[in-house]
Amino acid sequence: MRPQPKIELNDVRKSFGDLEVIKGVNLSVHRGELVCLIGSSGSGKSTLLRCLNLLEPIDEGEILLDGYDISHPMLDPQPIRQRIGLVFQSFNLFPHMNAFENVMLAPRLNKKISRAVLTPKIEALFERFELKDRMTHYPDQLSGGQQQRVAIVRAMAMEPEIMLFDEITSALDPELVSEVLDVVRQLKSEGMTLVLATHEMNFARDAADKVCFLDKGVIVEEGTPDQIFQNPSEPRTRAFLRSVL
Amino acid sequence: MRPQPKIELNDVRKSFGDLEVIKGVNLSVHRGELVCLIGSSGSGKSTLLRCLNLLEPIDEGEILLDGYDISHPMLDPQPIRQRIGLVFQSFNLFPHMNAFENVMLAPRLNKKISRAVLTPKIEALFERFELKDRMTHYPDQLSGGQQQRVAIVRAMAMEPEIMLFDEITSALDPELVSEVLDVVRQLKSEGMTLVLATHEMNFARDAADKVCFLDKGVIVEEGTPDQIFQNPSEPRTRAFLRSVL
Amino acid sequence: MSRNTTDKTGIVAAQAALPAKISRTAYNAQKKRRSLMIASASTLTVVALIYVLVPLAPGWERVKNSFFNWEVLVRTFPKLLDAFLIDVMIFAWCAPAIAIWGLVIALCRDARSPALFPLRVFATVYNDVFRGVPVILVIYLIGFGIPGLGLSRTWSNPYIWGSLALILSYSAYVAEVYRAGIESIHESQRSAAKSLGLSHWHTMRHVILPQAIRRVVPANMNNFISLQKDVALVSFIGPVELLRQAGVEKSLLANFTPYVGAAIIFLSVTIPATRFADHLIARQNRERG
Amino acid sequence: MSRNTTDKTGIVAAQAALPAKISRTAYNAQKKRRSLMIASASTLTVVALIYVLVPLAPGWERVKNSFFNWEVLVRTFPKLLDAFLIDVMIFAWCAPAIAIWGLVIALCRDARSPALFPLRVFATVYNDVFRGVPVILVIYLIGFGIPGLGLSRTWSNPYIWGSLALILSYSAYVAEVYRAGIESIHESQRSAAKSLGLSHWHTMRHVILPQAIRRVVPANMNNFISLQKDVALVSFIGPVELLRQAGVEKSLLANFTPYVGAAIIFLSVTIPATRFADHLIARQNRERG
Amino acid sequence: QAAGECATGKTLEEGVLTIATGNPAYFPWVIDNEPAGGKGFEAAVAYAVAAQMGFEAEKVEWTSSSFDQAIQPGQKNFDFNLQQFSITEDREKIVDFSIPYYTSALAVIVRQPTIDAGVQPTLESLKSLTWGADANTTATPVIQELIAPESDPLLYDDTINVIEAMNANQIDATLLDLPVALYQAGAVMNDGVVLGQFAADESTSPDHFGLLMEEGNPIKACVDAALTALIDSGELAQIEAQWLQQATDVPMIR
Ligand SMILES: Nc1ncnc2c1ncn2[C@@H]1O[C@H](COP(=O)(O)OP(=O)(O)OP(=O)(O)O)[C@@H](O)[C@H]1O
Ligand SMILES: Nc1ncnc2c1ncn2[C@@H]1O[C@H](COP(=O)(O)OP(=O)(O)OP(=O)(O)O)[C@@H](O)[C@H]1O
Ligand SMILES: [Mg+2]
Ligand SMILES: [Mg+2]
Repeated sequence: MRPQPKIELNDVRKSFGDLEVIKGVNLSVHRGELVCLIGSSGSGKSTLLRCLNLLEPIDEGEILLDGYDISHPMLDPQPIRQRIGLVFQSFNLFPHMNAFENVMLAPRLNKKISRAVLTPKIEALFERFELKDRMTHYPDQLSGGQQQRVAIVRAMAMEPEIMLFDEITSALDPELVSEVLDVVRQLKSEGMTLVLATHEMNFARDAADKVCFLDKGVIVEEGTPDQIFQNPSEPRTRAFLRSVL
Repeated sequence: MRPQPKIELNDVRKSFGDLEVIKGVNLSVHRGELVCLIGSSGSGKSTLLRCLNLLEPIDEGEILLDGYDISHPMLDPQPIRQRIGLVFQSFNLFPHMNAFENVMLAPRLNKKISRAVLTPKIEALFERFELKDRMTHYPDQLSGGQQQRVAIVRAMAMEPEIMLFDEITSALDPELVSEVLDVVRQLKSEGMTLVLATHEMNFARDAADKVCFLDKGVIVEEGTPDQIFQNPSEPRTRAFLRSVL
Repeated sequence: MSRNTTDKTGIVAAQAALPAKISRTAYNAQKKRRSLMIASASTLTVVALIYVLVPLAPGWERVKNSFFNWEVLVRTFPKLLDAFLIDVMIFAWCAPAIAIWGLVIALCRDARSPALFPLRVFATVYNDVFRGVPVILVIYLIGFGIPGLGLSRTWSNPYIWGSLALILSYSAYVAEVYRAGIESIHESQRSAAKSLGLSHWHTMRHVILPQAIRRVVPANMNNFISLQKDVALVSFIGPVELLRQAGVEKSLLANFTPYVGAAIIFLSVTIPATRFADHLIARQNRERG
Repeated sequence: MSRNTTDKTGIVAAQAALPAKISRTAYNAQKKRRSLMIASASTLTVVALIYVLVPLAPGWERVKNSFFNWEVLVRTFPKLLDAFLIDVMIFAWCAPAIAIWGLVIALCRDARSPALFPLRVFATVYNDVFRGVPVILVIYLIGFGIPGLGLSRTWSNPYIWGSLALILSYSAYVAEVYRAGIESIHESQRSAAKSLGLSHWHTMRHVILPQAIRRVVPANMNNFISLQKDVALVSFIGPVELLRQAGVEKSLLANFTPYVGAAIIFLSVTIPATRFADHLIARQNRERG
Repeated sequence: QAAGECATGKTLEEGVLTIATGNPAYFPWVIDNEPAGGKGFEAAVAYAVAAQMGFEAEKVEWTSSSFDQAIQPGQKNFDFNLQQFSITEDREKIVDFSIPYYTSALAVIVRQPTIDAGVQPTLESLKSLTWGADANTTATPVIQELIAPESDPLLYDDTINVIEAMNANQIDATLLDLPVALYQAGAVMNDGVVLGQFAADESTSPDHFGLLMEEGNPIKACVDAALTALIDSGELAQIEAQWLQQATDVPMIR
């Protein structure tokens, strides 16, 4: 028997008004795994990640974290979100705070840890991701790649058990993409559990443990990168891969 | 002796404040020729075209149209602009008018021709560029490619002797680019004199009579597409071509 | 399935306290019902408290008699409504005049030819002065000052000069709104029009203004709602409109209820208008955002 | 070089009439000089015309005596300035109160929990009422109504209730401005804060408000400039501030010059303030555009 | 003094009589906007009433109040208020008035050009004029009911604005208390003329001035007693003769 999955989705459904966007998704992610969600625009990748982060309440099914249902509507989502980091395509840094304050905000408010205790920890984080010299810069003084890395550091500072990344490289100029993907590789090597929605097929092929192809709100096919990219069994997967590769 | 150039630039210079953007450009374009301006972002392509259209007064040098200096500061630029069409990267259609009204506006106001006389002419133009069924659509009801074609028709409706195109395909999704470039080919085949600033190297190679490589406000090299793309003599041209091809 | 023992965020504890598996749809419906009940209950409580507590104030009887006197309201309301017609009339001719004159001022401020420089100076000074002085002062100064220059009876009519004062004041505000609208039209629209050989005036008339005016409709709505209220200030130089009529009744009856009546009449016009303007602004923001 | 014979746009004709090759720099300098001259000349002409023509009106002497009486101005100006201190004072304590109370109302309108529904209703009704009634009516009703509830003399001070009326009225406008600011902050900022596990209030306090308030500074400046002018309305319930002092002097001297004096004082404050607000708005537009 | 005892415990401040008048207070009711000087009809009446009630001049405090402040509900900041308040039935419901201390004739002011245009001191001739009045006075209903002009009257905040409107040729005529009319026509306007007066007792709503007090103020009895004593002793008539110009040559309007 495999160990219990870190995260498990059972028949999750989500509609916006009359539009059903997630139509019964089953997915399990194990500790330390890197799972890539691929699929065309509008297939529901972002929505799925937002559901995982409890930003959107799901309509049916359940989401288990370490075996406990975190999607129960009567649970307070706030402490659970602190265990699951989410990084957005558009970074969404707070523009009125510098990089350091952006990172410090959540731990300071949520865990009520004093600045003095936090400062060395956060400085270490910046150091680890080679951003030490950018700590006092404001978002608009940073390049896109640096902003995205600060956004990742910000999510890391809450010491989450899982990180969700939503197309974190699509708003970047091509030459900046690799510096962000390197950070993802580094996180994986440190044992973090990771779920990525991505258009970077090469990265998915190289680094993922599992690739899921999403189409119209359904996981059509999942498997190792080799299975998906070399031998897709579904015609829809094949059509998609042909158009993007 | 070659015939007189349709347009001739002699040592044209243009500064914005302290920043000299065009630093002495000489260029001649003959009747029926298609000249492509290539060069990296910020090299001054747009500015040069705006100067040709008299949207920006030049600081030094002269611009000859059929041998007459149209850049004389005491000339009224308005009638001259009517002889030189300019189409922009971002189309700049008038959003409060439908396609037909967009096209009709300038001839109606400038030439004081009645609607009744204009209508069949303009309808013929729409027909020619396969836009007949879009005449009553508003810009936001048209795809990017259609908008750009309407913008070209709008410039054509003034019956200009030369058309200037400023990266008319860069705001378009890849699948729409070709439909606009086809229109350019069609214009050339009809004998129009054309100057294009473009990033579409393949198009420049296939269709241009002359290619000018602009760098930091200077025409570094000009020649036939074969000369420029196969045998660039300047190191700067070579470096540029390597980065974009 | 092996159960994990970490419970950092207290999910185990929390879930133990929760009812077993419930239908999400049922839960949401129930939650909505509960919210509605809480909301109604708390609203009612607050209203009830006000209703019970305020009359306990020692002077309430007197205040009620002075401000919320039903008999006085009934007696004066028809006269107030009559007087409100004057406001409506003044508004009806001022509003279009302001719309036009404001546009003229805005165009003057935008004049680019050097020969028209005095127009620009004029428009700038105009806006500074009329936005800077309280409307009521403008009404006094123009309403009594200009007729004093020795005009015939027909022409010294306070309706004319009061309206003129309003028009002059409000045009300054409206002109600024138009100007903001004109400036908000992207330079590329001007470029496009110029490159087609259109003249400055044709560009303005056919390309810039139609877009600019449409864009500032909501902002202008707010100006005109303010105007609707400030029409009342014309009463200071004579015309017996709503506010003045309320004042007269107040004097005669030594009772402030007519002012409450006036407030009711104003609200019945301005609330729907403000709502409509807010709605327009919200729609515009949605469209842009 | 062969010369082309077409001359559709009359370039040949036009060029024949032009001076031969001229230096562009020299021409531009000359053109600038000429514009400046035309501008100055035409401005002067207009001013001169006004200066000459207006005094020809039959009533000019009387109007000048009544409205632009130097002697009266000199005599009353110090008293007016003194009275203006009252305006400044009232403004000084109303402005922060409005800023705070307006924010509270804005937050109430934004309350999302169903238990807070009454707060939302309250804030909505509040804004409708206080934006709908002319400020002067609010001042009358509150300034005369509340003290009547049986307060002691210290507490029935018109400064208190006049200021309260201003605060209540203006908070409604300021609240709407804040709300627009809050709504203008992109939803993704809320998402980001929520995804970090911040509570609703922390998100508001640390993420949304700091950005929203900064963004609406210029719009609020305009509100506060209006407030500066409307402080004068408090005079209707007693306080002898600038407008009332001007009215008293007017009555005593039977001369309207004090109103002109008041206008001058207002302008000397509002023009720089408006200019500054305009500057802020322009800068903000540039940064966004 | 008996009257002094009458007011004991009934004034705002023990031993002091607080009297309110307008700011500004106009000639000839108060001279130089300085009621404490005791000059002017109302200032003199105030001090006479105070003396009658047993308050020495230095025990009289002056305060200012507008018409609106005078009628607002709640605590007043004066014991009584005098600024030509006309006693009316409706006002009596909200505040208390003393017995009248003066009954004014109402007079019509016009400018010379109106006279030149041929207006006569007859009701008939007045109907065609454009009227203006102070909105806070009872002149408004008198104009509407007694004269019933062809066009609605224009109303203003105070007498000065009415006069200015007349100067600006916006109105032809206004109705003022006779003493005010004489002063305005004589001293303020360039070409003002008192066209005529309505006899005090003839007008349908005679303009009786009363001292205004808070509703139910116990001091009313003392004030009334003091005024009665002043009337009986002829002192009030004396004050009137001293401060109010007697207009012998103003024709009656019929
Ligand atoms: N808040 C919302 N309200 C209504 N519809 C929504 C909302 N969010 C997403 N949708 C719709 O849900 C569908 C899935 O959107 P989603 O953003 O999850 O796709 P995606 O796979 O992330 O696409 P992309 O690659 O473009 O980011 C789309 O049709 C989208 O329009
Ligand atoms: N109105 C202006 N004011 C100041 N600087 C300007 C202005 N317009 C252009 N520039 C500057 O002139 C230089 C040339 O700009 P231009 O737009 O002509 O380049 P380009 O070759 O068209 O570039 P791209 O390929 O990005 O369109 C740039 O450095 C630009 O910043
Ligand atoms: Mg997405
Ligand atoms: Mg360009």
